Amino acid sequence: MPGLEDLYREIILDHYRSPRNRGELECPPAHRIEGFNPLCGDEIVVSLLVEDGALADIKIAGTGCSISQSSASLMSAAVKGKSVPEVRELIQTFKGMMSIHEATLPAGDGGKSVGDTLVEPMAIDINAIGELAALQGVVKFPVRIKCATLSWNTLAQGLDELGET
Amino acid sequence: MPGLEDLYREIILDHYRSPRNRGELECPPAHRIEGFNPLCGDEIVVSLLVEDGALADIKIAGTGCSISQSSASLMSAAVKGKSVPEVRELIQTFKGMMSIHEATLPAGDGGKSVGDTLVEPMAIDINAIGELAALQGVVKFPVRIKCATLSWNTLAQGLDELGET
Amino acid sequence: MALSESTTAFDVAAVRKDFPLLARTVHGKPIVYLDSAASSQRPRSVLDAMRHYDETTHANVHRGVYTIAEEATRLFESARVAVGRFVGAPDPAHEIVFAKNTTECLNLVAHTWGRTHLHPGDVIVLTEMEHHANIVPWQMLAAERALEIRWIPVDDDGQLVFDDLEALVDGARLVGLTAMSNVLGTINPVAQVAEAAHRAGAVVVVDAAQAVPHLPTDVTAFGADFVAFGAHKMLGPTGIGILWGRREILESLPPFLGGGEMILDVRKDGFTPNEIPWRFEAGTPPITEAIGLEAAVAYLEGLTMPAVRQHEIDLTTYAMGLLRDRFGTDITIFGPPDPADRGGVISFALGDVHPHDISQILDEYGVCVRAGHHCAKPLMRRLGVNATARASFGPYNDEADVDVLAEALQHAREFFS
Amino acid sequence: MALSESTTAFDVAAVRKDFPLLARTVHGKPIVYLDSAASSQRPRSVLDAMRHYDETTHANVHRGVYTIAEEATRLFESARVAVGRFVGAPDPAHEIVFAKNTTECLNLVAHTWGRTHLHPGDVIVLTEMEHHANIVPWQMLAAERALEIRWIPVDDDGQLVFDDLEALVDGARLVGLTAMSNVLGTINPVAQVAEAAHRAGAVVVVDAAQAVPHLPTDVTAFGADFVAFGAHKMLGPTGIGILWGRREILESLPPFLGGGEMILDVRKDGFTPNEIPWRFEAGTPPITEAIGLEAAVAYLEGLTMPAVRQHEIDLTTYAMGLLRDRFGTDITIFGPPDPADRGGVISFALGDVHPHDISQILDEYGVCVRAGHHCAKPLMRRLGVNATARASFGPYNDEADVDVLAEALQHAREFFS
Ligand SMILES: Cc1ncc(COP(=O)(O)O)c(C=O)c1O
Ligand SMILES: Cc1ncc(COP(=O)(O)O)c(C=O)c1O
Repeated sequence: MPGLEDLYREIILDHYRSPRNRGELECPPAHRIEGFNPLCGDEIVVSLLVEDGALADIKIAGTGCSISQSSASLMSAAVKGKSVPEVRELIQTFKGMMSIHEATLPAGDGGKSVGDTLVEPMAIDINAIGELAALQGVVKFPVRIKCATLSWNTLAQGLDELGET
Repeated sequence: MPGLEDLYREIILDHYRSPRNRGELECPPAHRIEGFNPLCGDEIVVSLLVEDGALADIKIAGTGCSISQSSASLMSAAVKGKSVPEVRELIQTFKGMMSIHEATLPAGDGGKSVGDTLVEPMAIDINAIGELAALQGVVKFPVRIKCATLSWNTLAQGLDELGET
Repeated sequence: MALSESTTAFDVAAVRKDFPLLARTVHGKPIVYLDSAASSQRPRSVLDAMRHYDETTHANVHRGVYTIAEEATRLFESARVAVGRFVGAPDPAHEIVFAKNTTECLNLVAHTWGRTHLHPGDVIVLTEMEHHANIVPWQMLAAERALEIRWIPVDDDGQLVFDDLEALVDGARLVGLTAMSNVLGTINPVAQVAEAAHRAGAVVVVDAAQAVPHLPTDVTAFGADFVAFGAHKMLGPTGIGILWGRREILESLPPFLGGGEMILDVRKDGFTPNEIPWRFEAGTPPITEAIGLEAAVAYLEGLTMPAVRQHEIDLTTYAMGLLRDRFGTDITIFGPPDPADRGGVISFALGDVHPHDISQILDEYGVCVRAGHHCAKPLMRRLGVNATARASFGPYNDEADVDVLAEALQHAREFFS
Repeated sequence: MALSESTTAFDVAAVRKDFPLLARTVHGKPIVYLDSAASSQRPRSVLDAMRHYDETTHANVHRGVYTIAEEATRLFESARVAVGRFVGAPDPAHEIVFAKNTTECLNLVAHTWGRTHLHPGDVIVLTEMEHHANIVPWQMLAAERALEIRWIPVDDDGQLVFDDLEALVDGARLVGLTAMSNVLGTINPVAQVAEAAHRAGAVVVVDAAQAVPHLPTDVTAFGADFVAFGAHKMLGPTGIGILWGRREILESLPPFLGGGEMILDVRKDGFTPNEIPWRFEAGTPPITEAIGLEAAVAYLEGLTMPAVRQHEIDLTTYAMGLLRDRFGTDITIFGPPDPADRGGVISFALGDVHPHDISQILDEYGVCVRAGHHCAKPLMRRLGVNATARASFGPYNDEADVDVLAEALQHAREFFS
């Protein structure tokens, strides 16, 4: 049975206590998008400023649990300044890491495979994600996956709305 | 446990095989009313001719099981020629005999009392009902009560529609 | 008449032992349960799975962080995937919606798809052999929206008449049909109808309440858009029905009932609906029932559906032969003459003994058959009867059951002659 | 802290033995189940009653002539009467409608009464503390019919504000309120609201999902027109909800869903609806679940509801005292300060630890509490939070459970400080 230390890594608690890129950007020129976690009532607000095909700035507002807040903070640090295709790729990678069941988990868990062999996270290049790797343990707590992916899904939706691919 | 002989008395089988007052009356002057038993799909058609406050004529059409057919036949013989108040009283008496649960039995049985002491039929004057007493045993077969009361309810509805009280 | 072992593709005697209810006696006689088309009995494994869940795991699903809530959620969602796979759903986690019974599933389609897409003058096509569950929701909508309902007729052999199919579906927005008749046993060529319907631009709603328990069923092979069925006829519990819907269509639909679970957010001025399939599941779902359903699916998979099907063909063949031998022209068996064209359902008339009376006499012999309109009154009118008596089979029925049925029928005929 | 026997009006230790799930361990610790407001556990007598039915009696109800079908029907209808009597229904055989959960019951009222009586511009009054189940059905109808929704506000003590009640209900057609808040525990003066609503000519819909399991409940004393609740929060099974409706009103309503059971006749050109209560019950109902519900009612009647209520007051008093002693200003307990004004539900905030994280840590100690919006987002916004942690009690909880909760909360606070 996974222990709490798998979930609450030190780096996660650090980003939770001292979140990076907090706040909102002025809209316009920035784009503002909200995300909800129906499970716990958390709301996240992501402000994006895309300039010349790159994510020139990003800010995070809203409230949430340690996992959703630290994931958002880690995300903001990871994507800020990157080109849109790079950001898209990182989103894919991150969601791959959280995957297996995420798609079926608006508020729960989708398959009988959690807890047996199929639960192994997708093979991902751990070096490519840096600090984000700290969130890997979340996948062992299926109910919390939505917390970790909330900000990422919100970001992806924001890029969609902007027509940025 | 009640036996089949409680249900299928000889007089019932006789009225089933040779139903009295079969057919329909011309409408108008007669009034025609249909009844359904949702349980078994039976449909009954009662034609009534009320003249000077009395049931001058009655005919029964439709199809159904031995219980519903014989009950309708027995009813037609019992009410024909009677004054409307007398008919009303007989309907009450008959429904009392079938009662306890009939009200809750459009398609089943309404109370926990079937099978215990409460199931005793209402005290009725057995002499007042003549041959109809043969239907008494039906109350031991709760699902069949609706069969027995179908024609009676239909008759009562017909009188209601005619405004005869 | 002796049991002929060779006619069964699996060990009926062993199957029977799995069903506790079959140990019951009625009027001192062993029960002969021939009403599985109304509701089936459940094997011990289903009852055990539900009991085990209730004793060790129960919590409300989808919202709890704690261990048993997570376990309950996982088991509940696992049932969704299991039953979806069982009927060949391409994307079971998203395409399977749980409701309370088959009827509610069909109402769900009428409320969500129907209210979105059907407008005054639009045409719906149904068959004359539909169960009320696939008629009344459409009649209610037709009354509200001034729709026209057309009917695919049934011929004297209990088969759908397709001579004018193209004309019937022409201009239709929706075609609803049963995959297998609960009265006649008729197995309908769903794929053929679906193809014609789709060519005409209609969506196709299949009532598979009888098909799923008795025939290998594949929603993709049906080529349908919605397929509804229920647990309690497929060896599972009461209280849960299953709707499969094509993912793209489900995605496009508004919610059905409102409440918890089906929302992402509620504000005083409105709400945001949840993703599929939860969008259609308002309130606490039938959780223990989903666990029982998964166990029922596992049990049927253990038997294998082709074997279940073969067993029912064999038993139907035996029963039709025996009843015809015994009662000759005195018995009318409704529906297709060839057992291969029908599921394990035999509706019949015996002389002029009313089905209700037949069933009453049969009960004295422990034999449970249904008498009535079987919630298919338009079909009854087509057959020219108010009611039929109906014997229907589950995987636990054997030839000895049929023998007792024939004996008891003999007595019924004598009693009323 | 030791158990104080004197605070319980009945023998909690004996009650605990009746609930198999309480024998479970989580992370090596005995489970401390404090989420009964989401779904309660079930005593062995409920599970036994369902199992016994499934093993000896199961058949579809209402249509069968044979013995077990008649027995099943009798048991099913008996459950209707039993649960109706339990909540003081004057005419339980006619006034109790079974649905799949509380949510569906409220939707049923919106679809049948609402669609018949509400027209553009009409006003509905709800409270700010409603569960989504008593909000979203009305929002859906409001969107369809251009209705106005007004809100009875909640004060800082978690009580409804009645200063402007007359004005709020003036001109309203319907008033919906919860008898007991699932978040704050607040017990609302339903009779007072119902009286004002009736004076204004509105019908009154009471969400009693939390009240029925925890308080002696009498629909007549409520003076309401509809009262909805569900089995799975009152020691009964999932899959069945209960709606009480005033007989005259039910008689006047059209059907809800369409299908078998709710009709008297179906023709190709339309259908004739059945009598109440069956008119509102389309398809095979939750039969095993109704049997479980009757057993749950019997169990609660055995404990007696006043004793259940007293036990919860005692436990809430103990818990509020202990948590305040232990955490001082660091803990915020939402809702009425006096335990006598509330049911056994304690929503709280602990420092700035997110409820989700609290629940996660508590799980390590076997403690099950809910974290989230509890399907009451408008109330969450009123409280100025996204989520709360919530501990809620059943008759099987004792002071030892509260002690473990306090210990575990201590650890959570330390972990995140
Ligand atoms: C006050 C209240 N109303 C309604 C509901 C909905 O009950 P269900 O989910 O069983 O439909 C609940 C429980 O979640 C509740 O607490
Ligand atoms: C063909 C068919 N459709 C629908 C139903 C309705 O199923 P349920 O009563 O479980 O909703 C039945 C069973 O009664 C059926 O046989």
